[in-house]
Amino acid sequence: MAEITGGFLVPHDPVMFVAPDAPEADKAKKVWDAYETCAQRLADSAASSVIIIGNDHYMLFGTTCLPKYCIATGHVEGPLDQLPGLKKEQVSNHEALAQHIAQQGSDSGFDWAVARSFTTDHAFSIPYKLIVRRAEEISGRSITAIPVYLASAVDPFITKARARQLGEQIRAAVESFDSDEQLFVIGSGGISHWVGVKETGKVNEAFDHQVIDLCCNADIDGLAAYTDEQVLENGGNGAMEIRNFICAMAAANASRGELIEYQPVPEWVTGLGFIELKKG
Amino acid sequence: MAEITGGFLVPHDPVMFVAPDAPEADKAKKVWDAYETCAQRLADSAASSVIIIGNDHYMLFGTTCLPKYCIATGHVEGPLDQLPGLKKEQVSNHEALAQHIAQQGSDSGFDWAVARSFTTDHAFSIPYKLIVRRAEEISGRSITAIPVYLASAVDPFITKARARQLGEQIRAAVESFDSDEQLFVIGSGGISHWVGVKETGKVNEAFDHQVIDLCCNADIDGLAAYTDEQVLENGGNGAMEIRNFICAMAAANASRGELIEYQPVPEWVTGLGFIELKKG
Amino acid sequence: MKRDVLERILWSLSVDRFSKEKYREDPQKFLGRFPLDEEGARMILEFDVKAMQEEGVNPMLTLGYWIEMSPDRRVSSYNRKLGSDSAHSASIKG
Amino acid sequence: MKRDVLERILWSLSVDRFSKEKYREDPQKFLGRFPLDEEGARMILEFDVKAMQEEGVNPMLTLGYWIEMSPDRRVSSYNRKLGSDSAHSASIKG
Ligand SMILES: [Fe+3]
Ligand SMILES: [Fe+3]
Repeated sequence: MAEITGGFLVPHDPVMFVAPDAPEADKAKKVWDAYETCAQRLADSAASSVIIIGNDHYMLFGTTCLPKYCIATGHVEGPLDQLPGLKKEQVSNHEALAQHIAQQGSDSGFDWAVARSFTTDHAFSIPYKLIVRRAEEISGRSITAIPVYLASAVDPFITKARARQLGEQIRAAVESFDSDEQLFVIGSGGISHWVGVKETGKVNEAFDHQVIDLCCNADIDGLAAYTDEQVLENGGNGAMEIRNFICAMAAANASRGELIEYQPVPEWVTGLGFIELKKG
Repeated sequence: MAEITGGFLVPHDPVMFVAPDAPEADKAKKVWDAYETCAQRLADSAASSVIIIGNDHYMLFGTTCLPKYCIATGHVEGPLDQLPGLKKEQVSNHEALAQHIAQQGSDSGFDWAVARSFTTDHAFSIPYKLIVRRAEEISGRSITAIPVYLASAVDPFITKARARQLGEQIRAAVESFDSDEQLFVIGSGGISHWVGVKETGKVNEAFDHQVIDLCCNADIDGLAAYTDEQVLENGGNGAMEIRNFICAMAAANASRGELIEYQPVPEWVTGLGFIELKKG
Repeated sequence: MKRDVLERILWSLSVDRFSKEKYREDPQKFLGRFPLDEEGARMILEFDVKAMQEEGVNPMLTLGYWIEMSPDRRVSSYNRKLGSDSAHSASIKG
Repeated sequence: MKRDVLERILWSLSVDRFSKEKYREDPQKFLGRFPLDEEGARMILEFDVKAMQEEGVNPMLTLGYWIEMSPDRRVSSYNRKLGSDSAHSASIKG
């Protein structure tokens, strides 16, 4: 069986790329360094593939078909929304495992929408570049990456309870995959941020710390207990992305999380939290 | 509660519109008349809305997101693939019920992809025009229509077992909808036809009669017992659309079907079967 | 329904190049093919992102539309249009 | 993977007007933005629908591509290209 042996919860903040010098240098450096820490830890692990759980921002999927969750099972490139320092590139997917996750889902009541040829957005591509590609550089080994997209920013949203079940299904599928590969999972998003609304630029440190504590305690129940109204009120529409955290935590089945870094950065309109998911 | 009180299984053969005069006149007339019979029976019923279960033909959904099943919950127009006599028009959807079906599905393990603004293809629009719109004309009353699309022509296909469960979920959702409306359901597709492959033009009457018998006996188990290989071999890639029949039959919970018409029409590259789903 | 159609139009104008071209050529004609009332058309034509959000349109779309299609394109102007006093602004969808 | 990319290209060329325009302007350049080997590119450029189907490409796409983009566009020619002896032909996707 293959196994998910670790993972991270990290942000995917495009403003870092567009306005790298907006915050004070020390703060900015801590955030970039946090990605580097994740990359180093991935490089130090034996993982040969990473499942990145992100969400569309009403760009990849349109009003003619909004999936609750979608997995890329074939060709992958991205991001569609290129940024300075984040250009479109071909992505090395783990097609066999992705197809197995979709198939095992279909057999167990999880009706994955499937992307046979997919273009990612920054939700996948930021952690892919800063963690996966960087870990490849550091370690000199190849690491594939599977894009998973949840409906966390466009309604009808996936429920938090279903995001958790989906994470459990991903784990079961990985463990029934005929290989001895080790995997990491990355929950991409959050924490508090307000996108495209008049509160933009607000960061709610108290909410962010609540979320971080729940993640570090591996308290999925606690995360799932937030109502959407509470999340919207306290964390903004961007914080609906805690669904991605929940799914990744359930997939990793971590017993705890370790805070790598937290920086509230209004200049980057986001409370940026980095957590490593630890097993055992 | 609302209730599904009847329904039909009918083909959606675009060649009828493109080459109406290709078959001999008598045969062609029988087919057009069969649609008229359906329209008349719908008009004679008390149904105020119809759920049409069709499938994409790799036109509406692309390689970047192939849903297992999708429901249009808002604005609807179509078809995208206009034909002589089948021009694009606005469709009057039953938005409240469609949203309820999606929501009730989400609550019970059916993760509907949702089309907030949808363009149909001929799988919806042929029965919509020839049955629903025509029944409006005959009866003078308004009849709304909800598009449901299954993955019956593009792999990864929905399984026949899941198509049945989905039909049961549609029925449960209708019955938990707070209204006294009556509905019809239409399974759109089949029977034997080979599309875009070198066998095009072949019609397998023996297979078609098998399918018709199973439908008339309300034998969903029998339909679901076909392997995909058997369907492809005996009914062609177009016959994979019996999934739409299965879903509609499960939604209608009919105790039997009544054959309205069957015509094997090589000139229209299809074995065309018309069945009314009867309750009680 | 109004929200749905507004979202479809904004989405098309954010990601579909053919739609963008057609809109730039003749906005009224482009909008004419959607079932949109006068007020809805006005919101699009005048980039009234505030009114669209009040109609329920997803803020990711109003922001994307502004950045892609508005004459100004600056997020600071977008924020002003929304009535925001934010000093900071996501320059793209977060 | 080859099948996936072929399907994406055929789908784009069947339904996306911008892609159609770009392909007509410069097919090689259009195809160059996909990770497609020489043989895959040849299949597209020569409308080799038979080879694409042998690669696993969905027949709905090969047919749609032929009708939208081939110089000939007739389904009778499509059938011949497939090696079919059918007298009858779906003129569009059934
Ligand atoms: Fe985001
Ligand atoms: Fe069909």
